[in-house]
Amino acid sequence: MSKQISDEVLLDIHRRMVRIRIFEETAGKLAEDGKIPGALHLYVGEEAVACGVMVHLSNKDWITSTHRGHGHLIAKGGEFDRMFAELFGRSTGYCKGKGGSMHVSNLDLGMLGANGIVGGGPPIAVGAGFSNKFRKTKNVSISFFGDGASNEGAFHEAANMAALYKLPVIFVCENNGYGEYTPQANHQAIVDVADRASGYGMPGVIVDGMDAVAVYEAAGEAIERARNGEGPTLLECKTYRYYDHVGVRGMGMTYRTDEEVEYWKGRDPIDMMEARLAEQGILSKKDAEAIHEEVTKQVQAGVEFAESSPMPTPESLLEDVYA
Amino acid sequence: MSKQISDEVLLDIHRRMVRIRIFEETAGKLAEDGKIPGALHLYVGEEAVACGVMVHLSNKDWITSTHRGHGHLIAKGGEFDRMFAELFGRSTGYCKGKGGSMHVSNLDLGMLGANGIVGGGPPIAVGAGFSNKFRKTKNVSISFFGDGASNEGAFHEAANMAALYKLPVIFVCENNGYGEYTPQANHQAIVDVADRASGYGMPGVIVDGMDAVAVYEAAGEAIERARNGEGPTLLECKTYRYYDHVGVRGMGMTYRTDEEVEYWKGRDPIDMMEARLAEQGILSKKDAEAIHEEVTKQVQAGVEFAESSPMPTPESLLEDVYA
Amino acid sequence: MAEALEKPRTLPYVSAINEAVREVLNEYDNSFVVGEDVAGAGGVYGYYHGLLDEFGPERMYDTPISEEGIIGLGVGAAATGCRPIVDLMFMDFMGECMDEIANQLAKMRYMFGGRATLPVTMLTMGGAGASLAAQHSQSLEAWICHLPGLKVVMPTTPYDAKGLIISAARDDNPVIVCLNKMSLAIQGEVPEGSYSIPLGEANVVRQGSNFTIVALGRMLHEALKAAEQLKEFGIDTEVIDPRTLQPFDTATVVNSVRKTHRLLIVHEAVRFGGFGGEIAAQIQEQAFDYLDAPVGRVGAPFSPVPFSPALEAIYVPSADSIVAEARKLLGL
Amino acid sequence: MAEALEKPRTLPYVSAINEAVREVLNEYDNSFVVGEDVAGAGGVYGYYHGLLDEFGPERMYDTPISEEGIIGLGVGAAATGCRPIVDLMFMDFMGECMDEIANQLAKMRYMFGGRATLPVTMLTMGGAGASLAAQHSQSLEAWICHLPGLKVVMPTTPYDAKGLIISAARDDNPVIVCLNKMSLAIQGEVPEGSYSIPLGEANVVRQGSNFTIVALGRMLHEALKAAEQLKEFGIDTEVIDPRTLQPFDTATVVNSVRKTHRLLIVHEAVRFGGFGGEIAAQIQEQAFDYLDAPVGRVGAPFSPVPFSPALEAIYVPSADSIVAEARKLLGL
Ligand SMILES: Cc1ncc(C[n+]2csc(CCOP(=O)(O)OP(=O)(O)O)c2C)c(N)n1
Ligand SMILES: Cc1ncc(C[n+]2csc(CCOP(=O)(O)OP(=O)(O)O)c2C)c(N)n1
Ligand SMILES: [Mg+2]
Ligand SMILES: [Mg+2]
Repeated sequence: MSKQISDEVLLDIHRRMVRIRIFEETAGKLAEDGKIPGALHLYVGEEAVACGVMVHLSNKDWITSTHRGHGHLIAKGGEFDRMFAELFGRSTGYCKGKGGSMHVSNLDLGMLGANGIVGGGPPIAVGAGFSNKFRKTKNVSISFFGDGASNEGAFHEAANMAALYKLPVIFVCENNGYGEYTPQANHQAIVDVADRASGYGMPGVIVDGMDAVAVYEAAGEAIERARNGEGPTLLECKTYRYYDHVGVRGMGMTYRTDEEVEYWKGRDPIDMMEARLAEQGILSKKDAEAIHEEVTKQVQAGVEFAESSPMPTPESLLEDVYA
Repeated sequence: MSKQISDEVLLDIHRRMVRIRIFEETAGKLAEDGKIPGALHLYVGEEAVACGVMVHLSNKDWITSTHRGHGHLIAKGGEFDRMFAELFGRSTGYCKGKGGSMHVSNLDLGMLGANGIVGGGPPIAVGAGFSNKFRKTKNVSISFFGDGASNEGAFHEAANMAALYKLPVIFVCENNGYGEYTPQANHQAIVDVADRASGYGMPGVIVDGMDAVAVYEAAGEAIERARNGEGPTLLECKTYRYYDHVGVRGMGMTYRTDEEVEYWKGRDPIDMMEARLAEQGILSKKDAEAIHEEVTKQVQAGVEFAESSPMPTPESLLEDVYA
Repeated sequence: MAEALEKPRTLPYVSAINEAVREVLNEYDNSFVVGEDVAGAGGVYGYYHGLLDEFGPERMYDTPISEEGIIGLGVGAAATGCRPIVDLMFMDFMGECMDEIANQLAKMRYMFGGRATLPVTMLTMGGAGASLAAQHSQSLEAWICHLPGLKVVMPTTPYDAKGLIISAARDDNPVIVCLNKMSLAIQGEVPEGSYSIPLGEANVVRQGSNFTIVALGRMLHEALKAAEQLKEFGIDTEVIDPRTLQPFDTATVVNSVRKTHRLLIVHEAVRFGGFGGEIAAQIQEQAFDYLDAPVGRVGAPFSPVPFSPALEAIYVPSADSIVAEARKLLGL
Repeated sequence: MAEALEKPRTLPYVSAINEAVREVLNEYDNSFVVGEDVAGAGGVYGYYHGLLDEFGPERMYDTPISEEGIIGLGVGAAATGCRPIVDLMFMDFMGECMDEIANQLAKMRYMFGGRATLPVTMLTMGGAGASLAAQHSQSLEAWICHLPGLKVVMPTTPYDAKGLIISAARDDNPVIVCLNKMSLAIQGEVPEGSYSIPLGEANVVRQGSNFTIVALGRMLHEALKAAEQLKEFGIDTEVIDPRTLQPFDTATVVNSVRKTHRLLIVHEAVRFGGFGGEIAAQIQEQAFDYLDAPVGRVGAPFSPVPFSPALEAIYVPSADSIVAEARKLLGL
């Protein structure tokens, strides 16, 4: 399978994952230190999903994200400086400080925003897919959403419309087993969200969301189908978040066991990728460390940029309401 | 199959269907004559669905209905006089004239109302089912809804919750092939709405909605499962409405062919039931005619009651807003 | 506006809507219409009649009954380069898609720091009077006027319907067009071709010297009748149609009140919590010293819309109820 | 109320909510709580803490993220003999379930000619100040106050939170309880046991002679601070907490204005189209001859709620902005 994947792509996926991981770990610490206001939903543990998908896309392919959106933006090419600035509420942020963590976005990168509304993304992704088809581009749109979001009516309506119009949309379910503190078994009577696909007339595919290569391959097929006018796919990635629903606390949470956390950490997407890369002789342990260090520096530079950036001016409050 | 069904039940189903048919034909004429204000959505052609289901229920079993709700109320025991009075907007109507055709209801009969909102019913039926389970009754609730309604987010959320809590709810999809003027193929990429059931973790059953006995049997199983605590079922009944989406005009409609209408009329649920009853020696043609005549008289009496009933008083306008 | 107003003909409101949508589809290649039964059926009230034939299925789309999906499609398509017209059959159905309207459509530009543009035109229809009962007769403009990021217009005549829809579509912001089902047959002069009506400017429909009525939507016609009746009492009524509710043209109303010293606001929506409260609050604030009487409001009483024609007739404000309230205000 | 008010203790608002729900579950066997993360997690802000242990899974239900389903469940359960408490985590999410709120819950009784009773209590939380940005910080009470069939309360103190929730639950009508996220830690005296606060009666929290402030929700506390600051200017401020917005206790405000001749309304919601407009319109109508200045309004400016603390701090009304507006009104 993975034989056809070029070294370049594998390294690209790996670097994107590392970028997310270090950004998120750093953001978590900054939040614990009270430096980032509001709610922070960390993506740590789920990096393989964003990166395995995103490496297929250009800036003209659109994505919609969730409340847990930093990873999606980074994988789509987001820069640390402007992201941290946004998280810090500075005027240099991607949204001039008006959006914050739950609304980071960058339309130039094809990223239609994190979204504070669970289920907010799928209908918008359908709109972007509709737009792609209408404008006769070969571009796709991807809707990332959670297992919890799959119970929102908005997901249902979006999925049905995408299938009806055969839109170039991929619904990527990041099934991390929980919606906030509620385990999947307490929010739906099914185990595989992918089972919902046939009810819309689209294929449903399940993939190991900790294995970036598996995600890459499954996403590639779905995206190819979409680009060829064959319509949408529901791609379910089984994954896990290491930290709490919001904020950092990782172990010792009452709604899930430490054993469960440990199990998933044992299948860490970056570790698994690095093992593979080492095994295939593509990236040595040392080279990997160098990448981590390089990225760490970039993240630090991003934080410094944000911290030294000005707060938005009072006048900007009433700007950007209307075009 | 039908051998186990008693003559009584068959006759009961038949009579309910005739009651609906004659009520609806009469209401249609009255609407054409300008005697019934507002919008009238006729159920003619779909009688087997309401009656095959409803004959299983007591007044303590709840149903939610749709904009096309007269048939459901009649099958649940609604009286012509108070129904016509409601359609005429008279104070003697089931809703004192405040609801009209789109909101006819009778809680004493377990009928939680027609509903002007497509998809309005399923969440309410889930509430009634929840209530039955919570109060430890053996009663069920039934949500009737259309193929068009199956695309509303509300249906999705309701179905998921019913399955999750294993509620005694049956989702009866009256698939008449159209949502207003839009054929099913233009509103969803699937042929069988029942295909959606597995996505919630409940059984999906397809039945000939023109065959009251088939509906009776399938509904009976689903209701039995529900009463036994085995959870919800999605029961799709393939059926057809003879008249226009709203109002009467039947043939010569641009969005469907006369051949299609004729095909379904050739499978008329009442004709088929009467043929069966005659064949089985349960009801002769003549006896059937007598029933039609008797019901016609009852319908006429209902109309007279309504026409001679007073309009609501101006004071009543502000009554019933609050308890 | 620079456009020549050509060949006015007498047309019903419903045809003016139709012409407006046709003009928009001609003007913008990236414009299309999505909604329930808008294509094949031409709209349940017929205002898209003929457009499928004229523009083909690539511009006119029937949708599933999925209001959240429909508005969301508009949001996503607009943010990525289209200029969609989305149809919400009845304004009462905003309940199904209020998240997409309030949390996505209205806020996306601001949340993204001004880096998204959402030229969405949403057509929807409100109003009582057709015996359609509580869920198909509401006037819920108060909900959307409270939402920064949206514009809201309410056309009262065929001329306004065409011009305001074209203006809405040309605007780079989301604009919700609140149509009225009882106005569909109203006749009026409508120029051929394309023209626009500036958003945010009220229309002084009738000049008067000692009493002002601000009337929203269909109530304009009742207000004009009431103005005639009030002549009997020596009252010379100025009647203002705001045309746009958001942004609201307060200045025109203030100027009128400075002259007339009395104001009555009329809308079909439930009086309590309706948009009239905002107008009244603004005018008493900005023209306090000019007011010889409190600002009055006529609106629907505090109940859902009743089905029975006997009740609906007294529920919906009319020229008579406007006159009655005016007389109270004027002490006549 | 006949109930003895026993053993007041100092408790935070969040614990008062918790006690209220506990009392209701004890009082009504047919009552239960449904909502996202209300059971296992005890609510995302902890106000259901411990109730799952105390009452068990037959009374406390976690739901899927399905707001329309949740409210619909409440409607159906209430119409068939239960007395549900439904939790809508953030008021901003009314967009997801506005149909169930507006078209089903509020109207079912009326549409059915009075033959359904819907004793639903809906708890939801609004308000800005926590850097939660545009979709988690709104105050949207204006939407629901415009809907005949609903009652709406807005508790400002721990005492009120407990009493109003109990009253809401005892009422046979749907009552929406608008809680405030920035008030959760506010301390106040709360009696043990069960007590209620009559719906529809305002609370004159501070007596004053020459200026009246009506303050909604959390703004009460800012208004009380503003009243202290205004003393400097010789202003003796009366502060009224309406407690219930629907039905609104106009009489108490009118009586106050007859005495003070000046009124300022304060709410956190966007000023334009907010509930303050309704209050202003009513008071200028009913106390026109007593007003020495226009009725003033303080509310949020016309933008979505910004994320950045720097912007949010100036977005949300405060004692200072209240004083500034009061001075304008009073010409000081
Ligand atoms: C409409 C809506 N309902 C509820 C919430 C509160 N909420 C935020 S995240 C979340 C859980 C989402 O679960 P899932 O979709 O599985 O995503 P995950 O957090 O697991 O990535 C909830 C309930 C919300 N933001 N929006
Ligand atoms: C929320 C909502 N959207 C749209 C409508 C308008 N409408 C009324 S009936 C109908 C078609 C319903 O189709 P289906 O569910 O198949 O029921 P049928 O009429 O075929 O019985 C539509 C779109 C509505 N009443 N409510
Ligand atoms: Mg999840
Ligand atoms: Mg149908």
